Amino acid sequence: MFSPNCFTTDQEIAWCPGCGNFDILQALQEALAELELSPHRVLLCSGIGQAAKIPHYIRVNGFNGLHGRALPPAVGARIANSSLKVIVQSGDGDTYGEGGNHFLHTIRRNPDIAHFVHNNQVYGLTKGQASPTSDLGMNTKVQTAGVILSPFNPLSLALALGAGFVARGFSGETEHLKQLMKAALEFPGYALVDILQPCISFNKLNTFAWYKKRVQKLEGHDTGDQEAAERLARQWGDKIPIGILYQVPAPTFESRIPALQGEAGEKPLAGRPFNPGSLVHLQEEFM
Amino acid sequence: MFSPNCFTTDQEIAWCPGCGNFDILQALQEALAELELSPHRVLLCSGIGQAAKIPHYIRVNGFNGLHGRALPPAVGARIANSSLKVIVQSGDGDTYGEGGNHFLHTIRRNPDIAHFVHNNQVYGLTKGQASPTSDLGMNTKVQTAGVILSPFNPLSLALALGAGFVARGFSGETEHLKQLMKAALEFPGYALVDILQPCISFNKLNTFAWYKKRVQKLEGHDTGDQEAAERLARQWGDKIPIGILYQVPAPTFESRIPALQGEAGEKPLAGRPFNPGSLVHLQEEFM
Amino acid sequence: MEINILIGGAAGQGVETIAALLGKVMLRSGYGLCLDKDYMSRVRGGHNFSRLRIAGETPWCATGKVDILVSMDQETYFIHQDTLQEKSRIIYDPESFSLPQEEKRGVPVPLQRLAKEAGGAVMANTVAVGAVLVVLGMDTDSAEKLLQEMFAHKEGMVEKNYLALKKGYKEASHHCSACFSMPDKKIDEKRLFIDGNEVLGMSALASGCRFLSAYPMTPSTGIMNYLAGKQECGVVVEQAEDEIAAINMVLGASYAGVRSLTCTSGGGFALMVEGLSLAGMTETPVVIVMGMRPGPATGLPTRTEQGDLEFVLHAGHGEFPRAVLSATHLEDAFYRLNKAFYLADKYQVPVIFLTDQNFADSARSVPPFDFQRLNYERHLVEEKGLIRPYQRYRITEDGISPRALPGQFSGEVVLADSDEHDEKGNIIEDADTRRRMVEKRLRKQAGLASEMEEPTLYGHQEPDILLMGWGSTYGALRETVDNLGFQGRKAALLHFSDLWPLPVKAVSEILTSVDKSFCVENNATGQFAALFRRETGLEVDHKILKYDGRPFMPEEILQEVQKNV
Amino acid sequence: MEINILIGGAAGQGVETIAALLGKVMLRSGYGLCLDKDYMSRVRGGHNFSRLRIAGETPWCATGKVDILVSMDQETYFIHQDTLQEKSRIIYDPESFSLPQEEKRGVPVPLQRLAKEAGGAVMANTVAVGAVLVVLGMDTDSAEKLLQEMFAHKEGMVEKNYLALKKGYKEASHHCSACFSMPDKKIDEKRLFIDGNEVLGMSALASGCRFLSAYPMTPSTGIMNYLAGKQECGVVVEQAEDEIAAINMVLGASYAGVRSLTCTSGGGFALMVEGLSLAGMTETPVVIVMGMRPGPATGLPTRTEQGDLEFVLHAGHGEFPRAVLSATHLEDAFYRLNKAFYLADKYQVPVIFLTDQNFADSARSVPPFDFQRLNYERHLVEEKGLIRPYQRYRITEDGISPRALPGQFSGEVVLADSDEHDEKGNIIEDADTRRRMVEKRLRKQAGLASEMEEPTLYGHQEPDILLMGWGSTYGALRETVDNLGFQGRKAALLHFSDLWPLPVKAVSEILTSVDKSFCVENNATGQFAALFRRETGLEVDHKILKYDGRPFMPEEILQEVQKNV
Ligand SMILES: Cc1ncc(C[n+]2csc(CCOP(=O)(O)OP(=O)(O)O)c2C)c(N)n1
Ligand SMILES: Cc1ncc(C[n+]2csc(CCOP(=O)(O)OP(=O)(O)O)c2C)c(N)n1
Ligand code: SF4
Ligand code: SF4
Ligand SMILES: [Mg+2]
Ligand SMILES: [Mg+2]
Repeated sequence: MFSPNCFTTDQEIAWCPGCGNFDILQALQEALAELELSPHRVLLCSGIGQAAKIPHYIRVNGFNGLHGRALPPAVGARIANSSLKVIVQSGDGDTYGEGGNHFLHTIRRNPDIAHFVHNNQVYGLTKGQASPTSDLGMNTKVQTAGVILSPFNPLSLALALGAGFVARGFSGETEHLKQLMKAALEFPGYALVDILQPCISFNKLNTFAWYKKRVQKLEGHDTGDQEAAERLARQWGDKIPIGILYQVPAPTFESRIPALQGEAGEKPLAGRPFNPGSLVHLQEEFM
Repeated sequence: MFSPNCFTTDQEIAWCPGCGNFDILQALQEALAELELSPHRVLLCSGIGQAAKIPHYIRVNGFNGLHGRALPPAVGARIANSSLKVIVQSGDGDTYGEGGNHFLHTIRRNPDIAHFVHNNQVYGLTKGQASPTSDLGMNTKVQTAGVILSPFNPLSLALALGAGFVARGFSGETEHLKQLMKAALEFPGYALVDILQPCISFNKLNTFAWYKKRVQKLEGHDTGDQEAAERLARQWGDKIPIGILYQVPAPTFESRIPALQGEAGEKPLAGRPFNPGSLVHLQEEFM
Repeated sequence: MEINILIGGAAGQGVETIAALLGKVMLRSGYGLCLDKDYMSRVRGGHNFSRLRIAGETPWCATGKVDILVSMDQETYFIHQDTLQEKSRIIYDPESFSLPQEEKRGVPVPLQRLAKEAGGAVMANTVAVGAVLVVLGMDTDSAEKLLQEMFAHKEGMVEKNYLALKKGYKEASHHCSACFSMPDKKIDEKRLFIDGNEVLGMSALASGCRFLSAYPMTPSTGIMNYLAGKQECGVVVEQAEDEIAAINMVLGASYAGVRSLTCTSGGGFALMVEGLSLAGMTETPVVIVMGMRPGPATGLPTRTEQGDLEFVLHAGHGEFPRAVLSATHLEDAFYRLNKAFYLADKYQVPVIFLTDQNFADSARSVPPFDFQRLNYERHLVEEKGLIRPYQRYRITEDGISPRALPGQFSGEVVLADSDEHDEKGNIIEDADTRRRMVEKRLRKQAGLASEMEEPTLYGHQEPDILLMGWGSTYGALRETVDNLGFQGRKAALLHFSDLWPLPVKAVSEILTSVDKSFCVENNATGQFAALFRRETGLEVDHKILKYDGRPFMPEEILQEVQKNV
Repeated sequence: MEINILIGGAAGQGVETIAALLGKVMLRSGYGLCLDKDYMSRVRGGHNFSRLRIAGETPWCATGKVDILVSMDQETYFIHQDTLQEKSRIIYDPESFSLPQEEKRGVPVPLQRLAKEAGGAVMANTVAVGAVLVVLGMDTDSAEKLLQEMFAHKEGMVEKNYLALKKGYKEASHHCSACFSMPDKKIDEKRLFIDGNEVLGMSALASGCRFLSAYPMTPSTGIMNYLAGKQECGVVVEQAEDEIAAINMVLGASYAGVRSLTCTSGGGFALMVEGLSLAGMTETPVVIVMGMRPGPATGLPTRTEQGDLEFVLHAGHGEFPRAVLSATHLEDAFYRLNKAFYLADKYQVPVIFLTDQNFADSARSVPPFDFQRLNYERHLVEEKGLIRPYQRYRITEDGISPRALPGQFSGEVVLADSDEHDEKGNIIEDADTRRRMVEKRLRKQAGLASEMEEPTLYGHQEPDILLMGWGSTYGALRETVDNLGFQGRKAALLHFSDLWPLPVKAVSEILTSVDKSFCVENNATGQFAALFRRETGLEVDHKILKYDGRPFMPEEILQEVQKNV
């Protein structure tokens, strides 16, 4: 009944042939199918960039908003309709650059959102400027003397902020990535999967081969050990761990919002009946 | 010759009597005097809030900009005139809330800026809403059911981002605070001092007494040990460490900008002579 | 016959508490009243004041003259002495400061000492209320009842406050008892004593708004406070990390199906501008309450101005339809904010609701609102109206596409897109689709225009003098027209609540037949006059502009009009 | 006599490389030329094209008809076949696709294979250039010299490219040699072949701009790229984390003393709006290049529109003076961006410089610029003019306060403040200072107005038909007026470069004397016409509006004019 085909669209895909984004799209379609999620019950929010075009290539509800602003609409949508399975997907520039502040504060909220970042360590759509995750020294048309800002480490940051689910994937390990996505989708609360994704057009440093040689699937790691997770998060270079670094649930944002609890809480906010006349009593305190 | 009086102004101070901001102001005036910095060689950038009024109360150059935007003008000013000693000072809401993205990326840049955050764990000027650092459960007019977002830990974050100087002070320990400020001012690169500051009007939870009972001056801590620093940064509760958690210099932003190096680099960008005629050769590549 | 009371002091001295207490006493005693606030951007110290105007009918706005000055510190006396009349009285604490010797109007009441005697210094405010009541020749019954209600849950506080009230009453009676006679009461029914922000909060709630995300900013924070206090009514209030998050959260919630609101002031609105454009492109309903204060930048954070009209009219990159409504007076604002939600939902556009500090912080006694008049139509596609496959941006004659919610229909997905898109919401690049989509969106502007309310002429129906205004100046302008009328002038007011698309019929017709027209605005450049000219080619004869951060007083406008006729 | 070449293909197929190579060959051969680009928001695939127009004198803009179509894929042929004339030729790779049988204009050149034979598939572009040259009857000397310069530092590449060029030349010569005759050369002196972004980058650098902070955004990224490549000239380019940081960094740098610039497009500008207001309040000079593209929201990221005029005119909360200039054609833009810096420094205001994708990405052959004409006065206080104690916001007759830099004078500090402030820069709350500061700032608007350049009438000096326009439509409008002239019509153009404060003298005088006036704009609502009416009360007879993301072609405007006269 549920197959990845349920999630395909008729859109021509505008990514470069060979781009890592294709694998991520496929992993997502498979993950959704395996979790038996109906397209109309899933919402995918994205920003602007190559990665952020993804809502056009997968048949689920989509809110393709502004550059850097993928997270806030997703949080709003969760409040409005907590029966939607909400995914946020965008690029590294979008998420950690323009959208850095939302990244920080969404983690603090802990809404039930699966967050998949296509981290190609470069601005793809705008043709190759450094992103916050670009390696030191990388040359671009703007960073002509090489990147001088120290790379942003999303995993360390998420851990420092107390995120409950922190993982890293690689687009070239599609099966493994699919499992990460499924775990993130099933995790109750904010779940970050930072996905290493080769950009064949602009990132000549961190290529498919570069990643392939370095990524190492985590094995035997205790996902409840925060300090171990922090150490793994810092690993970057010859060996780059992929897998779930940390996974410890905590009460979600939604579970702490008064209006979403109790009897009324069983119906999503968006679907509750309403009649202005029921609130006439509001006037009493002013009399 | 240099006394804290060199730094006083004729402005009436608009803070509430008893506010922790007074102590921070005093510590700063003393620190500047002891470092023998002339007022006209110092630039203080701030945002908007109670803390951010400080440029009006101290006689140095001041750029009192927008809420949340204290850091970027400071970075711009450092580029324009690297002979200025640049200080950034603002509230916790300003710095970690509205200004969160600049906090992240300024740390990545590592400009030579001393950053003093007046962390009263509340929005003072707008009358008592929760700030990013407010403790869980704190009740306010907006957070009527108590704060539900997990508190933002500026020290952990700065460490995760690779900041070279990370410290915590307490306004009630003025002498100690002054020493922290001096160390930050002398540190080559970005130096964060998060300063616990009682807000007597709106923060009834984290009062002077509350802080006083908990703060503990660091002793015998190795400021070169990042993991130890991270552990200390996470301490919050019965005991709250104050002092320098981490101090390891790295090349500054300014030292990596081509136009600021070499012979020309000896003169600040702002002071260099210029004549449009000298650039006629720019046209050649288009011929 | 009216009474004007000004209560002044440093921030933290309880100015607002006294004003609120007195206001409620007057309300319950059947008087009409209005209250405005003047305060600094600080929490303690400085100089703040509240003005209470009491009359038989509810007055429309504050005026400049003062009958009773409650002077909580010496500065208050010096700042406001010019507003005093011969018969005015000054209530002050002689143990805190003294009045100049030649000042004979003083009513010394040792507020602090009496409060302490009654049980605590905090009750100095209650002492002052007692003093005011006796000076006005009123009894303390209504005040006692109020104190009872307020402090019922606080052990022993009712009694202590009674005592403080009585002490103030008694002490002041030695100096001046019933020095004023109260106006005749003309009001029988129940009234609300409520300020602008509270009216907007209540209207939002009663309009079915279930989500507010905002970042605190004067003068709109009161709306957030109001709604946050009403979460048991099923509204979610989320303080955002910044205004960008606020508008984007709200758009996400609206897309997913709830009526949503954000509120801010100029600086915060500036940060929402990109999101506004996103609302325009994705055709997501949203209401933004924009409380103006003097700019540019941080400006005067706690004061008033109408300086952002042109900003909100043109804010956002690209071209898209929007509506701009404004808050004129409390009764109107209650229904008009509901209209904002209605327009947003029906036309799937952003609606900006302009207020300012003057409106937000001013309270008046008003009759109860008619909640049944409020609209709660969501204009969503119903099962039977659904054309499959569902197209979020179907091109229609009126430009309004069928709006379904994500998850609403099995088998159908809803795609909102910030790029130019086709009817399904998918990115396009071709010229033809682009053109058709621009036209589709802009066609909604005509629909919006048809919903705009023409201003009705207040005052003389064949006027020589025409005043024009918009937003919170309504009260001051209305009183000016009344005053001109008393002077035998044929004067009238056209006051605009709906600002965009600008309803120009009424004004275009009348403008040519009047002798002198005046556009009155709380800004320095005459923004409404400029808009009016852009839309009609017509120019007003005079602009009366005020831009010092303070609201207009009717007497100021009157003077300017008289200079020019 | 002119030649129009269209090179089309998927993104990544080298369309731009071919166009650039051919352009430079034409330039050096003494022809006048212009080039524009049409591309999609993607890196590979889709359909992009460049149009090269070659004539004796430098043409003003692209036109719709095509003489030589270089068709890098089949789609290109199908999309553009309607633009072909009877005598047109189509260069294509027969081993990649074939033309329809009835198509007789093909010039098959196996680009890929020949390139590989020459040493590598990347050189397919060079093969195509060779083919075009022979079709035009030109020799390869100039192209060879160019390849020599381009590849001198790459071992062996010069020779390989020579070979590729020759192969293309020879192969095409079998089908069509000198099928066209080139225009008469009329240009003797050296010219630059440069596009809008490059002109702006060069102008900024030559204006003494030493700091750019920006966040990448089409169509302005080219300016950042240009300046980033020139850091050895002593300019600092910092990619900001977001546009808010960009504008605020730039303000800090400007405050501290360097001429500073930021560049962006609508969505990024939206995020800078609060900073714009801060520049207004702190009176910090800043130039913002705002490259328009079709909105709202993300819109059509790589296409063109003039949809943000009203947005930039009114952006920012509160009221403050600003100037808005626009880029009309390359020569003008070089000096006008310098004027923007001059105005910003002299009046201590933000200056917005409007461009659009059409301007940014279009290149023409233009005479060298006169760098000596550029202004580099900083308008700072000198030691001898300094009044102590220094007051940053001293109230002056023209509203311009003395500007000193932090650190400039021993013993003096400089305080910039976003709150309303006194002359020293300290926060105030009183009405009087507020009023005086508002007036001080707004007085600068008069000074700015006196600096605005009236548009000069191009075409017939006593016209019946008046065209009005602004910004990048200059070329298309100028050609339209020429064409109307050829047809014996008395037509003229008033084209605005300086937009705000709007210089209305010239147009107000002439408008009443013409039969028909047209306002031509690349937007859907006629924003300039609205501004014009707001400022003058006058209305144009017709608006010619285009809003499909593409620039005007002269023939389109001509047609619309003819319909209405
Ligand atoms: C406010 C704003 N600023 C800038 C842009 C231009 N822009 C579009 S995508 C992008 C960067 C994309 O990089 P990333 O998020 O890493 O995505 P990728 O293309 O690499 O997948 C930028 C800067 C924009 N659309 N909006
Ligand atoms: C863009 C913008 N949003 C909101 C505000 C209103 N505002 C002024 S100060 C402030 C919060 C201050 O809190 P904090 O930074 O912690 O400083 P404190 O007053 O506690 O020292 C806010 C929300 C503003 N000035 N600008
Ligand atoms: S530019 Fe890079 S990220 Fe974008 S589609 Fe091409 S390969 Fe992928
Ligand atoms: S409100 Fe709080 S932070 Fe502000 S001045 Fe008063 S005590 Fe200090
Ligand atoms: Mg990327
Ligand atoms: Mg604070």
